[in-house]
Amino acid sequence: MQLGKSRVLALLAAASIVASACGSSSASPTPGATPVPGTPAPNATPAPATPTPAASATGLPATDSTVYPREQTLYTSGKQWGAPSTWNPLDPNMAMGVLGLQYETLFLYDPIKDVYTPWLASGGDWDSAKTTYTIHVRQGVTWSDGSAFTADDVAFSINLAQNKALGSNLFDYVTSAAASGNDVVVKFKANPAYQEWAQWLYNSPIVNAKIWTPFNNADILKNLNMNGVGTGPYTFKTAAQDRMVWVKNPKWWATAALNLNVAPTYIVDIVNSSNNVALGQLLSGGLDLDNNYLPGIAQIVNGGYNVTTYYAGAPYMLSGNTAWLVPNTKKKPLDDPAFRKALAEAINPQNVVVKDYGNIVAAADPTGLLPVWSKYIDAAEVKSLGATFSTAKAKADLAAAGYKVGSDGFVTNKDGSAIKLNLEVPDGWSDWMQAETLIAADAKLAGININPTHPDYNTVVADRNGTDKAAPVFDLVINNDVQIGNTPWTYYDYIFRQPEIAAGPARNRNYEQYDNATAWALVQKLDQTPVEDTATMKTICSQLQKIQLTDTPIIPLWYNGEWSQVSNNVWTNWPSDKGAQIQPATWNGYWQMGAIYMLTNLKAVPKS
Amino acid sequence: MGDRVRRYFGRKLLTYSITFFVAATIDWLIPRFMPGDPVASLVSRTNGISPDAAKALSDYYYNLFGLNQPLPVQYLNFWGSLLHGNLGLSVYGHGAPVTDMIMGAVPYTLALLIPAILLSWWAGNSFGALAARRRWLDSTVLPMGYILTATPYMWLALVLSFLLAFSWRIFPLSGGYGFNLEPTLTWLFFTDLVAHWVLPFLSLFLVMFGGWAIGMRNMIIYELESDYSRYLEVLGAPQSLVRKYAFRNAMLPQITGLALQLGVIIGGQLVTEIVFSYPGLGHLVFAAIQSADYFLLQGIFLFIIVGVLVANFIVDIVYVIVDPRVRVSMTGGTA
Amino acid sequence: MSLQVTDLRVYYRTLAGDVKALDGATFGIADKEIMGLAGESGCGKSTLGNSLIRLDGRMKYVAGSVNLDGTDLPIWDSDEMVHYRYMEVSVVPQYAMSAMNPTRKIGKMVSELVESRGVSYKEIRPEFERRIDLVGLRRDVTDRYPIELSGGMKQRMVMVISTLMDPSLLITDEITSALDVSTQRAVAETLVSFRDHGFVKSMMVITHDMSILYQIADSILVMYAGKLAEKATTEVIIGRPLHPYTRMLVSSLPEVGVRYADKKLTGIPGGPPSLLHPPTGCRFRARCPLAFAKCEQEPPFVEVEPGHWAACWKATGSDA
Amino acid sequence: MSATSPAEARESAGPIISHQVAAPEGKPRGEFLFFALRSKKFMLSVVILAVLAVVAIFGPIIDSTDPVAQNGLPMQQPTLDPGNWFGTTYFGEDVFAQFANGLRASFFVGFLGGGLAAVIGMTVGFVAGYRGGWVDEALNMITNVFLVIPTLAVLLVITSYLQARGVMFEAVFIGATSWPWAARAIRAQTFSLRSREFIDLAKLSGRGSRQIIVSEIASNMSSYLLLTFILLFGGAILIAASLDFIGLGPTGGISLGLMMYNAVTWAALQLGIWWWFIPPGVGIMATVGALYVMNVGLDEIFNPKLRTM
Repeated sequence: MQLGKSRVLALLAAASIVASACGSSSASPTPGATPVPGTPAPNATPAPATPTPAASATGLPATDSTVYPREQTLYTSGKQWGAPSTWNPLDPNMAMGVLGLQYETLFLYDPIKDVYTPWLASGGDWDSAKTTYTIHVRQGVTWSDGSAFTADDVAFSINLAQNKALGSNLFDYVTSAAASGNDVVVKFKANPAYQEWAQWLYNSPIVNAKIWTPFNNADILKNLNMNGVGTGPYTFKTAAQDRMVWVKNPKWWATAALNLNVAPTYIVDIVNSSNNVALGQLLSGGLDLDNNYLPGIAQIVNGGYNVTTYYAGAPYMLSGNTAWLVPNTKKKPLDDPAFRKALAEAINPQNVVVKDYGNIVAAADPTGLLPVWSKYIDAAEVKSLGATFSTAKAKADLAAAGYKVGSDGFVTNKDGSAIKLNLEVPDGWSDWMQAETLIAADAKLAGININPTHPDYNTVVADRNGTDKAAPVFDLVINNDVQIGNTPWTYYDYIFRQPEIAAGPARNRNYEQYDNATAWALVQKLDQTPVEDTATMKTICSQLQKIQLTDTPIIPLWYNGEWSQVSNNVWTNWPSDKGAQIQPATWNGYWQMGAIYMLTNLKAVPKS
Repeated sequence: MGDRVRRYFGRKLLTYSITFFVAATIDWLIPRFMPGDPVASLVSRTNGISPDAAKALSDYYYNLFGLNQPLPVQYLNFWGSLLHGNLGLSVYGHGAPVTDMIMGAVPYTLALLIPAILLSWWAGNSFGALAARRRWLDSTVLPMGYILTATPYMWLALVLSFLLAFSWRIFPLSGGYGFNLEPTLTWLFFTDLVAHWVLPFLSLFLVMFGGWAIGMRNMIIYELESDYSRYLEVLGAPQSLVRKYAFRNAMLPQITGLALQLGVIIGGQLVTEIVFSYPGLGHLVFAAIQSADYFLLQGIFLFIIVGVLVANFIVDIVYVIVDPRVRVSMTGGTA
Repeated sequence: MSLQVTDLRVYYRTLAGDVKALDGATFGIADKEIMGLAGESGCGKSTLGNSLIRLDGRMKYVAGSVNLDGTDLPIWDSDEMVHYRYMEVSVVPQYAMSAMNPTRKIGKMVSELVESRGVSYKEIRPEFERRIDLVGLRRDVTDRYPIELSGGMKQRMVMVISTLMDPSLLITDEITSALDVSTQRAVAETLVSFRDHGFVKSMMVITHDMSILYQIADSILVMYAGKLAEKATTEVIIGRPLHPYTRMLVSSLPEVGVRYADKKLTGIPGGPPSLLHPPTGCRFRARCPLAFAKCEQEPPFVEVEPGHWAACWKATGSDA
Repeated sequence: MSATSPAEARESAGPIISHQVAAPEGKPRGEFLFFALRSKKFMLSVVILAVLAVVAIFGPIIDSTDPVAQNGLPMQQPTLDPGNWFGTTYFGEDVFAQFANGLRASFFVGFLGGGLAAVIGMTVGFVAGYRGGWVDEALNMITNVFLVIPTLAVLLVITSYLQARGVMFEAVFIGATSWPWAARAIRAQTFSLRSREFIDLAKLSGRGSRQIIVSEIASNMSSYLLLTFILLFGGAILIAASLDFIGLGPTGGISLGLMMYNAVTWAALQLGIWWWFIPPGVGIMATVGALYVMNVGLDEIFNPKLRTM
C-alpha cells in the first residue's frame, strides 16, 4: 500500500534528518547539504543537456530499479490533481494513465483526422440492418500477467456496463454482447445510439474477465486495483502522495503487431503543485511534458529554455474544450432570449484571449463547436444569426427588447427593478478570475451589471447544480466540461439534455435549464445517426445551430487550450502542427485519442 | 509535596482536556458548516461521464463518507471513531483514509519542524547571549536578526528557492525526495532526502533564528542589570559566573516562548511547504483548502491541536523541572 | 585608622553633563568603628558607599585617594579593585531582598561565589554554618532557594554572605529601610555583633534613619549635597550638633523609625540643590536659617574640636 | 494553534519586551523625549516608518492609477518616467500604484488588527491578572482555546459564507485571533503589580476595580502596553501577508500580501518580473523590522537600566 510505504520512508526521513540536524551545530547541516553529484532530483539536474546516469556516479548497478536514469524517464504533470488513490479503470477518478498506458480500448480515435483505428480489436463491422455489431478481437495480445487476451475478456468488459454501480447507459440501446470464437457479437435495440457506441468503443477499458469476475458486484468501485493486470505498454511501478510511476511493459503486443515501441522506460507523473513550481520544473528540465495552464508561455517559448508547444505561434495550443457562459434561464432577465443575445453581443472574448491568456487561446466560434468539429458548423446560419461583439448593437437590442437604462447607467428589468447578475468562478482559478473581471467590464459598457465573484469551489457547484433542497441559485457561471471527441453529439447533448436531471451531484448537463423539445429530439436523432453518415450529421447540426444561435441558451466565449508545454532537453520529436499531428496531453481520454503515439514517436536526445 | 505535584498536573490535564474537547468540537463543525456538497464537487470534477454514471458515483461516495446520517449520529461517530484513530475519509484523496494521508505527511513536517525549532532556538539564544556581551556583534549582526524575523516566511522561501534552486541549481526545487528515486535504505536516497530538506529547513530556521536571537539578547541585558548580578559583581565574582547565572535565568522565559512557538510555527510551516511543495502537513492543508476537502482539514487541524496541547504540557513539565520558583510555589516552600 | 578617605571626588556622567554627586570627601574610620553615614536621599551617601567598592558604568572617578589598612585602593581601576572586593571591602546592599540568584540554592550559589574567589567552600563551610546559626537561621537554608525565605531571613543571609571573608570594611546601604521596626532592631544588633565577633573590622552604615544610627553607630558622618557637613561621635551629633542641617536631621529623631524622606523637613522650604550645577559657597545656604554673607564662600570641613569636624562658618566661630 | 500566524510565534518567542514593568514613580515626560531623540534605534525606525507612511499616504495621491486596472503595457521594466517607477505587472498593472496602496492596506491591517488584539489582550490580561481566582482560571481557559483552535479553519468557514471580504474583515479577524499571547503577558505583569503597595493603597481608599485597573495598573504599565501594541501591529501585518499568500486575503483591492500572491501565481520570478515580486517583500520587511527595532528602542528609553551611553 503506497501510503504505508510513504509512512516508512517518511519516518526514515524524520529520523535521519533529525540525526543529521542535531549532528551539525550550524544553520545548514553539512551532511548531504549538496546532492551527490550525478544523483540529483530531476529538478536539480546540473545541465539537462548532459544528464549523468544516476547509477554510474554512485556505483549502484545501472539496473537498480529504484533509480530511474534521466535519459530513460519521461516526467509528466497536469492530470493528477491529488495523490493517486485508485487504479480502477472503471473509476472516473483513476490515476493518470490507468486507461491508456495500462488498460486499453478496442479502438483509438483521432479527432484531428476523424478516423477510428482498430486497437485491441482488429476491426469491427455492422450487419446490413445496422443492429448487430461484430467485434473482431485482436489475436496475439497478452495480459501483463502473461495470460492470453480473448474474446471472453471483451464480452465481459462490455457486459460490465450492466453493473448498476457503474451507472452506464450502454444497455439502454444494447441488448446483448456475447463471444463467439475470436469475435464478440453485440446486438442492439431499434435505432441504436451509433454515436455513443462509437464513443464507447474508444473510451471503455477492456479488463481481464477471470480477474474481474469476483469484483463484479455493487462494490466494484471499491477495488482500488493497484498494480493491476492490463494489456497496455506500461505496468504499475510505484505511487506516492506526489507521484505516479509507470514502467515499460516489455511484452506489449503492439510492438510485434504494429511495430510500435514506446520510448520512455519510466513515466513519472508528478502531482500538480503550484503554477510557479511546475513552471520552474519545466524550465529547469525537471519536467518533460506539462499539461497545466502556465502563464507567460508566449515569452517562455521564445526565452531560450528549449521549451516548445504544439503551434510555434499563437494560439500555441490545440483547442481542448470550449469555455462558455452559462446563464440561468430560469431567472429574470436571463429567461429572455433577447437579453441573452444582447449579453452575448456585449462580451468581447478577444479581450480575454489577449489580456488574460496572452494569445495562448482562441476566441470561440458563435456556435461554440470546437475546431475538430468545424466541418459541422453551418457558416450561413452563423453569418445570419451568430452573435458578434458590438457594444452598440447590444445596447440597441436591449432597448428594442424593452430594457430601459436606469439612473446608474445600467439597464433594469422590465418591471423597473434593478439587474445585478452574479458571475461565479471558483476561487483560486486564476485565469478564470481574470476572465470574469474582463467580461464584467465589457458588459458594463453595454449597460449590463455583472458582479464578478469567486466563492470556493463547493459553493459554485452547489449554486450551479442546486441541491435536493434548493433549485440552482446562480445567475452566471463559466463552464468548459465538453472535451474534444468523436462527435458533436456530446456537445449538444450537454446543452440541450432533456428531461431536466434532478438537482444535485448527478446533474452534470444543461445547467442553464433550457428546455426545448425540438432541440432534444434533434440531439437524439443525431445520436442515432451512424458516425460515417456525416451528411445527415451536418444537416441535424445546422438545425441545432439555428435554434442555438436564436435562443442563445449558452454563450460560447473562447476555446480553452489543450495546455501542453514540452521541454526538448531530454526528449524530442514532440507532437506539433509541423511534425506529427498528435494530441499532446496526458489527461483522461486523450491517450486513446492518439496521445499514445506521442510516446512511440519520442526520441531521446543523444548524450553529447 | 508528591500529591501537590499530582494536583498541579491533574489540574493542568483537566484544563487541557477541556480545551481539547472544545477545540475538537469546533473542528468537527467545520465540514458540516461549509456550504455546498463535497460529493457533488467530487463528482463534478469527472466531466464527460453520463448523468447515470454521475448518479452511481455520487451514491458510492455518499455512503463511503457516511454523510447520509443525521448530524448527532455523525458527531457521536466522530468521537467514537476518533478513539480508534479514525478521522474519516478524504475527498481530495477520493476516499483514502484521512489518518493514512496525515501519517504519510507528518514525518516530513516533523523532520522540518523539530530541527528548525530546536536548532533556531539553540543557535538564536546562544547568538543572542553572545551579542549581549560583544558590542560589535550587537551593532553589526543583530540588525540582521531584526530583518530576518520581520521577513514573511514565504518571501524568504521564494527568494531562497529562486536563487539556490532555480538559478544556481545547488538544491532541488521541490518535493520531498527526487522524482527519480524510490524510497530505499541507501546512502543515495538519504542524501537526496536531505538535499530536498535543506531549503525548507533553512527558510524556517533563519526567520525563527532572528526572533530568538533578539529575544535572548534583550533578556540577557535585563538579567545582567538585575540585583543578583550586581551583588555578584560587587563581591568581585568573575564575569563568567555572572553571565552563567544571567544566561540561565534568561533562558526560562525563552522556554515558554518555545511552547507557543511549537504551536504557532505551523503557519510558517504551511507557506514554506507550499513554496517548496514539500509533502508535509502544510502542503496537505493547502491541497485540502484548494479541493475544499474539509474532512482532511478537520483531521489535520485535530492533529495540530493535539500536537500543540502535548507540546504545551511537555513545556509545563520541563518548566517545573528547570525553574525552582515554579517548583517551590507549587510545593508551598515546605521543607 | 583602618580607612582613610582623602578629598574623594566621584561624578555621575549624564547626557546633560557631570553630576557632582561626591565633591570632595575627607574622613577616616578607625578600627572597630561603626560609622553612620546620614543625609537626605540624593546627597551622595550611596555614591560614597559605592565608590569605595565598585564604580558602576555611569560613575567616574575624578580625584582623591582611599587608603585601607595602609594600602591605597585602586578604585578607578575596576579590574584591580576585584582583588579587594569581598576580601577587604564588602557590602550589604540596599536590595538584599533580591540580591541572591533566585534560581540557585543558596548554598550552591555561595560555593560558586567563594570558589570563584579562590576560596574552598569545603574549608569555609563550617564557619559559614556557624554564622548561620549565629544569625538564628537553620543550617538547611543552604539547601533552599531564596524565594523560600522571608524578607528578614534573606536580609540576615545576605549579611552572613557579605561578611564571610572577614572584610576589613563593610558598607551597608539602607539595609533596614525595607523592614518593619522590630526586624530593623534585630538587623542592627546583628551588625554590632558582627563587629564584636570581628567578622568585620570597621563598618560604614548608610541610612536615612537616625534612630538606627543612634542605636549602633560610634560616629556619624552627615552629608549634604555631595559634600561632608559634619562628623563626630554619635553622642556629639545627637547632643550638640554644630551644623544647622545636622540639627534638622536630629530634630526628627523622637519619631522613631520614621524616615524624613517621607515628611518635609520642618520649617525649611525647598530641597537640596541640583548637583549638575551646584551653587558656589555653602551648598546649604539657600535653605539655611542662619545663612549670612560669609556663606558666599565655601566653608572648609575642619576639625572644630578633637574628633569633631564640621563645614559651617558659624560652627567654626569665624563669623566676625 | 493558529495555522495562520507565523508572526505571533516571534513575539511570544523573543520576549522583545522587558519583563519588568517600570517602577511606579512617574518620570518627567520631557525625559522620554530627551532620550528618545538620542536613541539611534528609535530614531532610525521612526525615519523608516515615516518614509513608508508617506508613501502609503501620498503615494496613491501622486500616482492615482487604479492599482488593478490593466491599462499599461504588460511586464514593463521600472523606468524613471512617472507612472512607471516600479514597472508594470504581467497584466500591465502599475506596480508602484499597487505598492503604495498595498502599503496603505498593510498599515491599516496592522493598526486595526493590532489595535483590536491589544484591546482584547489587555482586557483579558488585566481582569485575569487583577481578579485572579476562578475568573483567572476561566479567562485562562478561553485564552488557551483561542491559542489552540486552528484559526485558519474558522477563517475558512467564515470566508466560504462571505461573497466578498475586504481588508477591514481581514484586520478584524486577525485582531480577534492574535491576542492570546498578549493576554498572557499582560496577565503576568498585572499579577506582579497587583501586590504592590500603591495598589493596596488604592484599594483601601475604596476605589473600584475598574478604576484601579485603569488609573493604577494600566497607567503604570503604559510603556509596556505600548510595546505590546507595537509587536501586535507588526504581527498583524505578517499574519495578513500569509493569509493573502494562501489565497484567503481580501477578494478585491490590493495589499502587499496579495501582490506577493499574484506575483507567485503568475510566476513573476521565472518570467523575470522581479520588480513585481521584490517590492512587497521589502515593504513588509521594512515596516515590521522598523516596528521591532522601534520596540527595543522604546524599551531602552522607558527602562533607564537599559540605556547604554
